[in-house]
Amino acid sequence: MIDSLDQIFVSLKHWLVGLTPEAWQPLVSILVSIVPIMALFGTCFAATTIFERKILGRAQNRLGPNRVRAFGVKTFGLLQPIADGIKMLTKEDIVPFAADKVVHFLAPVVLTTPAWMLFSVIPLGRNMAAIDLDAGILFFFAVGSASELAVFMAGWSSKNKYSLVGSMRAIAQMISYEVPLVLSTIPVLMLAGTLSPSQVVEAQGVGTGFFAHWFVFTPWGLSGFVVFLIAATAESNRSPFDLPEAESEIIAGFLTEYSGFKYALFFLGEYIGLFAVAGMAVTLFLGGWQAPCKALEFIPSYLWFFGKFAVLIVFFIWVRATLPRLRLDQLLALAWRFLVPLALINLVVAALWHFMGSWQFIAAMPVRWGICAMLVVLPFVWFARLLNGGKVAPRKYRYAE
Amino acid sequence: MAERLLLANIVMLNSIAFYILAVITLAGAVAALTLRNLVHCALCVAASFAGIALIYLQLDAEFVGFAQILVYIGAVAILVLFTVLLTRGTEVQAGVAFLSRSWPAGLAVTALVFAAIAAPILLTPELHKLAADSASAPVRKIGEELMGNYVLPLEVIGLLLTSALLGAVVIAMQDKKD
Amino acid sequence: MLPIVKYLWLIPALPLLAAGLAALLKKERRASAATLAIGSMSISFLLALAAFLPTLSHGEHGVFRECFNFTWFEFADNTFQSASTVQLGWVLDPLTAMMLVMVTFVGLLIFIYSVGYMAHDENFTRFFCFLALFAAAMLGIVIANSLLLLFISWELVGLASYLLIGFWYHKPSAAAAAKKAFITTRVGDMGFLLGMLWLYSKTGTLLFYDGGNGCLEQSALIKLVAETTMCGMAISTAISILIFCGAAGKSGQVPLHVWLPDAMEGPTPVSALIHAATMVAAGVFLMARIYPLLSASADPATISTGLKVVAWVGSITAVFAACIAVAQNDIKRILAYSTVSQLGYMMLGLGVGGVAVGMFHLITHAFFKALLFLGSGSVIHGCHEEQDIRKMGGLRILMPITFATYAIGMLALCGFPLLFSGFWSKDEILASAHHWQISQIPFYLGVIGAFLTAFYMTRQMFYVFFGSPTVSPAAVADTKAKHSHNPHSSHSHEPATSIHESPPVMTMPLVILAVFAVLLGLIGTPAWPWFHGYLAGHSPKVDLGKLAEDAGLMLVSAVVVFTAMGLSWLVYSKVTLQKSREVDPLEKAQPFFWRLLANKFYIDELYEVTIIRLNKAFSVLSDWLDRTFWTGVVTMISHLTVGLSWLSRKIDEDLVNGGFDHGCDGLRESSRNLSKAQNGQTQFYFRVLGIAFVALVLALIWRAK
Amino acid sequence: MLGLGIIKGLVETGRNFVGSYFKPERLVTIQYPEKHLPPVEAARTIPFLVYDGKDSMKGLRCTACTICETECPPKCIYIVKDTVKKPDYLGKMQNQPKVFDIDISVCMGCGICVEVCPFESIKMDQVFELSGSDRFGAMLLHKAQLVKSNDYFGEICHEQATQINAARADDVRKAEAKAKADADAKAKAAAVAVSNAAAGVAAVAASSMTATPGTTQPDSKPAPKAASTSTPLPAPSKPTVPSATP
Amino acid sequence: MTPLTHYLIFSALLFCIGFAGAMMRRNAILVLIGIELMLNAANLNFIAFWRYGNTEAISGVMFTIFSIAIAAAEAAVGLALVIAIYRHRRTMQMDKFDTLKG
Repeated sequence: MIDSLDQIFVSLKHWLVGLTPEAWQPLVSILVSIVPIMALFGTCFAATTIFERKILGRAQNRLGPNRVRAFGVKTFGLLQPIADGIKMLTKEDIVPFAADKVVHFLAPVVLTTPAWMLFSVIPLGRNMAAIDLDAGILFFFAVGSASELAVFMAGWSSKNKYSLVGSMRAIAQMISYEVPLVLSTIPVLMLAGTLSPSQVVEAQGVGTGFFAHWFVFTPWGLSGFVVFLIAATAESNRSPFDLPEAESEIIAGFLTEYSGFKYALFFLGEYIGLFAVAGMAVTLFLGGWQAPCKALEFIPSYLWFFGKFAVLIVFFIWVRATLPRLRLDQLLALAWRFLVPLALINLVVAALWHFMGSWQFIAAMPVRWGICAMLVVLPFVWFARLLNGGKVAPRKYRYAE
Repeated sequence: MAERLLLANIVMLNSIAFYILAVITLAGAVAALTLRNLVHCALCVAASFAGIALIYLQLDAEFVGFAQILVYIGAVAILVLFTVLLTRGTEVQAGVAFLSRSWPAGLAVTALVFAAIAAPILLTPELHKLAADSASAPVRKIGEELMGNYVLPLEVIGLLLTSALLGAVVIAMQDKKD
Repeated sequence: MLPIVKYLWLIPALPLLAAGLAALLKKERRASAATLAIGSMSISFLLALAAFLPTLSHGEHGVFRECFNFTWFEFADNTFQSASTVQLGWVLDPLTAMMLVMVTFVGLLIFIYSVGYMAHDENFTRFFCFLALFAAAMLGIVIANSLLLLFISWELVGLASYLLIGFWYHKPSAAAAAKKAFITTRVGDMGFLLGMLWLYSKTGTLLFYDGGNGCLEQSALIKLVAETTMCGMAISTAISILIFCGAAGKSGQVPLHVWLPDAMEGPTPVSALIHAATMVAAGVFLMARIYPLLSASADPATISTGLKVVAWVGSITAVFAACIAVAQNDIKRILAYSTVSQLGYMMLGLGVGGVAVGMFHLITHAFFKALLFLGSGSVIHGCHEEQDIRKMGGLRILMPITFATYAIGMLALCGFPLLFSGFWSKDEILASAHHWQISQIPFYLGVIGAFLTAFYMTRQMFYVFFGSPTVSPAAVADTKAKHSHNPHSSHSHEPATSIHESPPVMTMPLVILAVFAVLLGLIGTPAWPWFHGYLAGHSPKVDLGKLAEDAGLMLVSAVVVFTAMGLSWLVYSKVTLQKSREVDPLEKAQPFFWRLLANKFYIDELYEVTIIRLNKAFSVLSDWLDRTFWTGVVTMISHLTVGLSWLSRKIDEDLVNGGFDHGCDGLRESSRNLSKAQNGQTQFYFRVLGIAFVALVLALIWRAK
Repeated sequence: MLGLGIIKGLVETGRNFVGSYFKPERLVTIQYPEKHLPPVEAARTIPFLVYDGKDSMKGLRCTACTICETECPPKCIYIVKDTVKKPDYLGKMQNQPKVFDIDISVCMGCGICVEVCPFESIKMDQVFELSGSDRFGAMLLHKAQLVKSNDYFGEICHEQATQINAARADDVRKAEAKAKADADAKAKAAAVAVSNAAAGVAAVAASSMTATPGTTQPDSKPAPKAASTSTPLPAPSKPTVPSATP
Repeated sequence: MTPLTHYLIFSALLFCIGFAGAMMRRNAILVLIGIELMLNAANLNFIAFWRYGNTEAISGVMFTIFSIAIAAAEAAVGLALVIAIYRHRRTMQMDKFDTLKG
């Protein structure tokens, strides 16, 4: 019973594919995977836009959008995405006179398409990856890097200095943060011994008894997770790393000359990218669709996945509500002088952890934990101190206080 | 019967995909080397690289395909774009020939070279063979080979990349005297 | 083997490390340098104590002795079967342990004292670097189980001494003194080196103790004693006399004593550490270390010539230096001659009474002489670098702690009966000399020396501490208060106006040293000669009767001391109360002798007219030879060479070059033609590449056909 | 240590998030179309023209002097003088605008027109819901749309209005006193010659003086009447130029 | 379905396009792009031969992987050189770079 509930979508797909003539089954199978994913995450996108605004508002003691009515019925603003969508789609599409029209048109497409493709390798539940690629994680990062090109196209084709500066910032940021992003996943791949996302998830279900064996519950996993989250935030150009779109400095960066539907596409692409990265974080560190312990396995796997996913998204929103934007030099210093060294050290820690796993003596477990935790925490503290540098004196207030 | 049909279907789709991709790739390459605006050239070459990556996938070489995307689109194309911007290559100078003076000679040599490559290919009957039905180069196997047979080349490549990185930085760094 | 023996090398290594680190420090990091030096010295002191404890128990063979040896390097020399290696090592025995404790303890106190004394010096950091280097080298001497290691450390000690004497190298006198010390000791070290080489060539080892194979052990000694050299001397004796040259140089024995008084140009802690307590005693220690060699003789009943030489040189030095000390006016110079004299005593004791007698005086002397030097440093510091005792006076009121401790040191040096350590050690030397079979003259010389010692020390006390200060104590207290507010402003040259007691960091070591100067005598009284037992490896018993045996001699020495002090009091107590202190009363009485003494028996001048003049004459001769004879030879050879070169050039230019030039022209022409292909156009190269490729393909196809 | 500040910040925003559901007083948002913030006296949006009394055209203080038109930085004011004059509150005949337009899509709300107006006739408004569906016409306000009564000004800027009214009342009183003194002097002079006729003129003049500050004393009945009646009358005497308001 | 010859011809075409670009364009960046295309054509040959040969032996794939890595290094150094040259000569024209002519 539990199993069938767990596998209900898989069975549904098989049933649907079975209905079609055999010659067409490969195509249908692909379609049947793609359409639900697009529908689901499209909805997620819509929901996130409104909930993000709601949460941001509440976190700043405001109300957030609450006025959209449907046929005279109050909806507490829940229909805001629809209203926004209608507004976006009906707006005039303005292309600057000097713009490189073709590239200007292609940029949002090039941004959005790879973003959607990212979902194809993320296992959304037991047996629920659209394609179970052998090198899925490589695919994820390879396709993810294509967005840089799109950002460049958008910024350059607009023929606007703010756009160009924004896109250059974005590319510098993405390239810089791709390094810690990939480096932080390598310990996971090392210890799981695979590049396939579904096998990574399975590796985290091994020995699930009382306590979850997710990678985040190990010293190196926690460190990797933190680095991954920070780098992911930067990769998706979200606050506090939203320099490429810094409204107060460069208007809206590479989005400056976009309006209407193309703007919406960019918006969509960014959110979809965020979802994909969050899904990857869940897969790599938070055990994917695995339940934390045996007793909770009656809840279907996809619910677990989306639960963790939602928590991460809320966390991203929460961070956005909290932190102010970084300066460009701080941004790059954080990547190269903090995250990259930490990620590199983390590699060593993971290797140590692996080899200490074969220790047999009595206190092996605490010793293993202690050494690894120390090796994670000490560099963290040290690099943090180096990063702060102490060059800036504490701010003094002349009148306040 | 149905199975054979299915297989034929997939194979046919596969081979159609190849021709489409080949056309895209060649078009991208030609465009990259004929357009005047360097940014367009770089974007076209990126498209061409993407086409080659897809052909790798079509040839069941997953890992290489993804590596191609990661390296060529994620790194080389961006690098080219940056270089174009840093060298003000976007400013298309009117009146300056974009082909070198001796381009007819180049064209002739190219034709000769193509003939020299294509003729042996077409004249060798052994090459007119078809592929096995399926093939795969699993990541684990590639990894084992990299850490086994090819460990020395891997180390050398690592050194090469490191020195290339440092060298590139040193070469491109602004001279202090200026 | 005890772990402490294995890690004995840490004791010198720590100060060496500290010296290295301090050398890397910036000038401003004064606190770090002092911390490094003092910290390393404290740890060394603790380690020395740890090494000292096991030596208190005796081994089966009497003396506790463990050594750790290792091969430094090997060389393929087949002359000696066993001599193809050079071994180094360290040894832990009572001698080492006792010296370790003494050196580290006195050194530590002096380091602490230096913090105060050198507080205003610009090169504070460098000073501590040198001090630590010196301590490391000295400790190296002490632990060495190899004459070679000892020699290396010995030379390092000499280097450190040179650096420290010349610490204020901007003073020409200091630079000259440093040079003098270095060169003079080098003369002695030449003998040391020769002796060492001779020893090595004879025994094939330089290890002292090596489980029966060492050069101080029975097998080697028998071999050395058996052979004789010129004048019928045993080789062991000849070697030990050569080594004694080195010891005499380091320990300032006549006639190589001249550098030691001049070495007082260095900072006072240096004088106390190096030129009173440790380095100069290293000569005595060396003699004690090679005592088996020194005393070895074919017939065990007779006393070896080496011992006789040591005893005679020691006794002569004792009196000689004491005489000079009487007529000196520089506070540190008096102490320096006193040191020379006391070192003579040690040598005398070693020669007539054995290791324990000499070493006991060495230990007690180290403490009270360090005390005296530090006290004098305190006086000098308080009087603003004034060193002339005639310009001082009445300091007992102004510097009470310094006065008290100085008095203790002075009484110990004089050998004031019963209470002070100097009495016991000196008395023992005199007793041994009295019982010496060869001659009674060293004994009488020793008694005269004791008399003179008491005399000049009392004189010094009167000059420095008694009498009236030039200003009233109240006024001094007033300026003292001012001074404490502003320590840097008081660089005036009026010593009496701002004389002050030294800071606690300086007086504290004085007090500690004073305590030891009093108490240390108790470990070596005739009634309970623990010290001798410790060195010899047996437990002594308390026997008050022994005291009575030597009572007569003690009485004699006590009478001598009291007489000398009384005489001195008679002469100087009145004088110091007068204002006209410029002319010494003794000088008035005996101007000729006084001048002789004040000019140190004209030894320096003697050297000037003999050795140095000889040296100069040789230099002139060499110069003349160089300019005339050798130059002629060289000129002739060069003319020959020029002629040959001319010939060679002719052949080269006319014969070889002609053909070569022609070949080169042809080559250049062809290269110029070929280089036209390299036109710098990359794309041209591409084209050539393409054509070459096509050609290659065609060739392949053609071959395949 | 890096990260503690971030966690503190997260806790703060988290508390805001939860707290805003339980303590409505935390919320700073006003549900705008339904509720408004209480007006602030110093607020300003666009200018309007002040008139006294009931009739907006007759009580208009503006004398079409065009100082504001010249001074306006974005040049959004357009004035055409009327050929017909009308009396001001002191009864003196003044010009009046025939056309007075302000293009509020150009106006930047600087308030310079208010500063330079010698007649206290142009003031800054506080209305801000100015949107219109017409891109061009709706934003060009004509004289009829611009006029607002002095009572309205008193409502939005009570303090300032009271001061101005007091000053103007003072002016009136001074003018009355002057007129009276003049009248007395004339009466004395005329007492020798004609005494009867002068008394009548002085009475009329006095009644016209008291009429003008009618807005501040709405209970004074004769004000509008006197104003209306006094219009055709010539100025009885030279009653000093209305003392220049600061 | 698709014979190996097609891949080879395709790769030859790609190689020749790259070669022609490298030979005929004046801009140094485009010369580099042409070289990259030639490298890619060679890589494609490796993969094609692997796929049409013994797929168990994956040396073709390995060679391609190494080749891609080398191409990345080459691009980095080449473009850095281009930037350095541009900084000194203020031009990207290949035929102006003839300082080393014989």
